[in-house]
Amino acid sequence: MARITMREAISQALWEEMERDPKVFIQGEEVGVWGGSYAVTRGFYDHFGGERVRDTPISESAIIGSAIGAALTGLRPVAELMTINFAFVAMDHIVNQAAKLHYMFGGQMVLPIVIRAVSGGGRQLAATHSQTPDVIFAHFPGLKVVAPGTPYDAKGLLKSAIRSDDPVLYIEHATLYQMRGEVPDGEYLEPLGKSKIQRPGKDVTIVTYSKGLDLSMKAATELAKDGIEAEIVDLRSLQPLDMEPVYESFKKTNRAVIVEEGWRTFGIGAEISARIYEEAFDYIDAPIVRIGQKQVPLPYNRNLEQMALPQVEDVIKGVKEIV
Amino acid sequence: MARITMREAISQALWEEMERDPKVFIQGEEVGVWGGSYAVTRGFYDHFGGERVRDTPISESAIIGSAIGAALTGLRPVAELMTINFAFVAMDHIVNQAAKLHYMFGGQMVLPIVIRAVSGGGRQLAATHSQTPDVIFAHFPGLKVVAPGTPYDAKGLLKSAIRSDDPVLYIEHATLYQMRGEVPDGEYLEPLGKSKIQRPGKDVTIVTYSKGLDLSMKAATELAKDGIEAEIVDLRSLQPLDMEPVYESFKKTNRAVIVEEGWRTFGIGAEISARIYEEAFDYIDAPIVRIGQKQVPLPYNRNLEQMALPQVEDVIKGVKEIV
Amino acid sequence: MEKREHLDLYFQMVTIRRLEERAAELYQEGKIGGFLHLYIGQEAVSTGVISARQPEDRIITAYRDHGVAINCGIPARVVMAELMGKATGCSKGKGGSMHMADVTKNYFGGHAIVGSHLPLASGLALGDLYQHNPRVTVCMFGDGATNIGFFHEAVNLSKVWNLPILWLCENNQYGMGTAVERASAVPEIPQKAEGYGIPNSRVDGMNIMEVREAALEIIKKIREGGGPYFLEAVTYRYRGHSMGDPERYRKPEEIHHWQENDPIGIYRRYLVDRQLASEEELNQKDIDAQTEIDEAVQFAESSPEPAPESLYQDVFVEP
Amino acid sequence: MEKREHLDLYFQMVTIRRLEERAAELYQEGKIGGFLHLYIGQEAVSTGVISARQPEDRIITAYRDHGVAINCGIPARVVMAELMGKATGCSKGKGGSMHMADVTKNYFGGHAIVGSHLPLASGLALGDLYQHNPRVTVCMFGDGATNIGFFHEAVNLSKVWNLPILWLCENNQYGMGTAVERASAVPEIPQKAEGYGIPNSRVDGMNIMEVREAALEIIKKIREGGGPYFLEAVTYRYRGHSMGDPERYRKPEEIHHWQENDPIGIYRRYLVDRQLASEEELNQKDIDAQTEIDEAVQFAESSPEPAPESLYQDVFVEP
Ligand SMILES: Cc1ncc(C[n+]2csc(CCOP(=O)(O)OP(=O)(O)O)c2C)c(N)n1
Ligand SMILES: Cc1ncc(C[n+]2csc(CCOP(=O)(O)OP(=O)(O)O)c2C)c(N)n1
Ligand SMILES: [Mg+2]
Ligand SMILES: [Mg+2]
Repeated sequence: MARITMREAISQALWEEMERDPKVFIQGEEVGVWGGSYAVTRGFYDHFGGERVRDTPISESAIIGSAIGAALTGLRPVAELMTINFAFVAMDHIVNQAAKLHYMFGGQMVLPIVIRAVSGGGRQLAATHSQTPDVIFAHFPGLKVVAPGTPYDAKGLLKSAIRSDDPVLYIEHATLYQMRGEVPDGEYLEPLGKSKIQRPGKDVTIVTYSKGLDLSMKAATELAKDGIEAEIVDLRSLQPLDMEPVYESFKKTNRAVIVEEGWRTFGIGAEISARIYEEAFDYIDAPIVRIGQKQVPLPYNRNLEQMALPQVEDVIKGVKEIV
Repeated sequence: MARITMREAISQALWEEMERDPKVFIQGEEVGVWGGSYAVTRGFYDHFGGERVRDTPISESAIIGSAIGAALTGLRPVAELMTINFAFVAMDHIVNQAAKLHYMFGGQMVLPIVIRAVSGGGRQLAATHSQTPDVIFAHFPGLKVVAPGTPYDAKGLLKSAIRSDDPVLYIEHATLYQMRGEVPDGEYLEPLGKSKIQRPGKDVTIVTYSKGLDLSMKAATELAKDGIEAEIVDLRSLQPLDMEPVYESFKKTNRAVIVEEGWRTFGIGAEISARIYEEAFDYIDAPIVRIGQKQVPLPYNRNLEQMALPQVEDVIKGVKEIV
Repeated sequence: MEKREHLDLYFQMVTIRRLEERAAELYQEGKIGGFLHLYIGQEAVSTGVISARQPEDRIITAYRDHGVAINCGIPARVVMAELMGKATGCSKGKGGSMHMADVTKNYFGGHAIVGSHLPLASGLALGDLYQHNPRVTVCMFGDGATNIGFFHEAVNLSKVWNLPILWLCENNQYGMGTAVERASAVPEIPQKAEGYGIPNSRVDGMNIMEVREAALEIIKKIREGGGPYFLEAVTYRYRGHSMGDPERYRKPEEIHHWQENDPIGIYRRYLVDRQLASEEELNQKDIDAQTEIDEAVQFAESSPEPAPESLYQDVFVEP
Repeated sequence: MEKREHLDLYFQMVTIRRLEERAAELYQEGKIGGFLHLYIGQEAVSTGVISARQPEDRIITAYRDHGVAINCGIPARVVMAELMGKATGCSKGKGGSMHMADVTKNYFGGHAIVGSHLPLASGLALGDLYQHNPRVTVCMFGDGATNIGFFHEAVNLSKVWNLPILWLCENNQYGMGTAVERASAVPEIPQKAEGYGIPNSRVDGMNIMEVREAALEIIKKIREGGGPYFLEAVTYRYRGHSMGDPERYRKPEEIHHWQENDPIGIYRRYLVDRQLASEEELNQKDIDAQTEIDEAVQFAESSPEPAPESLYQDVFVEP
């Protein structure tokens, strides 16, 4: 086991899969010569060459669309969107093409593509460059949506995503790249569509994913000092959504707080909350708390931005409201 | 009062506003010579001329983007997306530009634009042309999202939308164009962001909007025969979302069914359900029921498509589960 | 070209025509739903171009796709079954008119979002380039589609990466009701290719032999590594854009004018004049085509509806 | 041109340079956050073009927008305040480096999604056409932006509707780390304009007088109803794409080569050689610019943070 960063974990997964399977290639803006605008593919261009690490024009629709086409010829493209904010520029190819071709053509088209995208706010990039709109992609059937919160999961899930025959949107959180965590030396895969208990507890269930996991783990450490043991369920995958571990935990704790970075309204938490009420109505001891972003476009100013984003303190407060 | 169709109501609203204010103009694909692909603007081109009823190339980003630009010069464009499915092609201009410019530039940019879009399935148009993805637009702060369910509201809300200084996405449901309803002869406006009780009742609260209202009204008529009086709250506007009438009704009925045409998962109903639990926890007598589309891309085959879409019977069944 | 081949191409064209005429009737009867975009008048384009491809070459087009399906070798009965939404259709009844495909025949659909398949086409060609397959991708699209951003990104990319792709613009004069010059900065579409430095030309899309000839030569060049090429086929659709087109944008005379140049008629005359086929032989093909379509309708009508459980199938490969 | 005007343009260029040098330092100190795209090296383009507009003409650009802000007449202190996210910034601290604007000065920003502002520009021009305002819109964008679909749709529309718009491509040789010819089908960007039948030309973007001259003539033609025009300004950015660019894509020599052609240096020589200004006068302008920036920093530093309640303001005009 080595303690590596999330960036390294993602980079390793890509590297190993490219070494393993010549059908895997990468394309996107600045993935090659530059080394990836978040340095994830540093060194790839020199090692794998420009055929397999393809710098593209600024043409998001063509990046995703051509990845789909290449997948239809039997390849396994990993297409990178520099940030998820640019997914809107390629929206049709993500939600109308990648998500639908397999079904719409009666199963004959197989699209093993991975779309990597960097999500998240907190870096003063202002409204158009700071979004965490993960939920809207999870709304469309046919697209798998994965968003890891630890280096371990980042690596194992990305490798599974690349090997999956389904289109996967793989969301990396910009402020987690430096996070460190244990990652085994050998090869391992984590299954897509499975939630995971990241911290056991008995007093309250925190349901979260991606950056929310980081906030929740920190909150849990603080809460433990006050004798409150939070159980943290990391969704890891938003589509398919694995709710069983959530219900199980909830039936034990009878209390839940849902933590996400994106806008609260019509966010991930809404679905989770509604489902818990639907499936575990008799176990509820307190209203479910949802924590998310304030309903404003993210401002540039640091203070305002931090006000808008959910904080560790918000999680602590949310838990204390109901425990 | 005249009984007119939804199509006529929308058409009247556009016509009256164009007569009233020379700053109002229409642009979109086939809005002019063709008369609108859903015949909403039939006769407009001859009456108002090609300067005010502008046929555009098939360039959705430019249709919305140039409407935004024109609005910044003081005009009030009504930009038509032939269907909301093509909104994905203009996604950036809707959620990143229209929704954000006012805030991001500190309030100095004012964008009085209306984006009209036809939503909804049920016409065998297959997966890419049958969506009801209304919820994803309501997720982005800065955009008003309006979706009327009656001719009366369609007219009054569209007129308000055109006069509003905020960007409004105005969603028309394709299968409601023929629906008839009473519309006053003179001018009237309906406020944006206000829910409305479309049917009073005492036994259960049905929360819905757009096509869901039609389903719910029909279901309520059937339910009444069994002595169940459903109160129907029509959201009309998804953003801003006016929940007060929902809570009020719920506090009376203690039961709720939420009906939408879009996919249930991460849909409108999730937020409504979560909010009712949050705000009226002590009034709950039964689990809240959510009714929506099955989690599949809509198929072409008529039977399969109807299986996937919510039906009047589903609403009846949903109500009976909890009453 | 051998006689057999000529007769086959002629048969394909007539089959498409009969199939679509019949489809229009079935639509009126409510047996076909959704949108139905007829290819009638344009048959020479697809038939000519696809006759010039090798079976391993890839074809992709827009929603006006029944003809292409026939040309790619999908049996008429399977096309008809898809139109009626039956389980025996090429997309198992889930795609309908706008979404015909058969990947085993290297036909990648049938796409309904205007221009969305152009980036996909770049990807098909990229896949072949990457794998060193000597294959060519033929991407068909309308004049109207050249105005959407997808067109630009896909065509630009094809040149930057020197992709083996034939961009085939079917200029049928209108995108829905909008005449080319009302929507496109340049009325001559090949000029757009100039902006990308892509070799280009124009061909009479009503004349199958001209289309075929041009395509043969171009596809050869592309296969040899020549990179993308832009071909405009000038053609015309006789019918409305789809069923229920008010057709306020054109006069009946204009249609009649083009009908005098009917692609099937032109080809027939060509074959007879050059004594490549006799009137009798061609008449027989007409009859065969009619029989083919009658049988196709029968097949489709008697085919089963998709099973209810199929609603949930094929959302994912690995659920 | 009068001396006063020359001195003013020179002053603008130096002000931009000093402002950005200072901004880079403040970024390192953590007083400016987010992305910071410096315009250093390109000052002649924006200064030249904007000097050729009438005050009622509209300007819109991408995220490399500080220079444009200065040229449009936003005081340096207000630009600096925005960079520091202060309430006194032109976007009240909500926009930051990439989102400078002042609509009262007909400067419509500062847009961070590559190419997204091109359709907006078409709309600005449409608004003027519709209202019969004899105004021209100048839309600035990079070489990289010419590869995105937005470019195509906006430019095509401008020709179809004959919009009063100057498309000004600032070709600084790279889009981030990607050299023009690695991303664009044609290395000479004006060729793209040919695809739309739009008149076009190229100008030395390091030479403010050339830029200005060209722009004066073009804007006049556009104002007279000539429709859209495409101008490429060939230029270079000395600094990284934004702060923290590893710059693996170019050699220092390349930068040095271009620096020998520095736009401020060129202009200075021009003014002195033609005796339009003396060295002393120019030195004084240098000092004035420095003072301006020092004061700007002071103003920005001492300006208040936005009030917490402003977080919720201006989401809607009518909440
Ligand atoms: C992105 C998008 N916008 C609009 C439409 C609606 N639409 C369908 S076909 C069509 C016209 C296309 O014209 P053209 O490309 O010339 O093809 P043709 O129909 O003439 O074969 C339009 C506007 C669509 N399907 N997709
Ligand atoms: C749609 C979109 N894709 C990618 C980016 C990331 N990005 C920001 S600037 C840039 C390069 C733009 O190059 P160019 O247009 O030449 O302008 P320059 O930076 O050289 O001034 C890229 C790729 C973005 N902001 N928007
Ligand atoms: Mg056409
Ligand atoms: Mg550049």
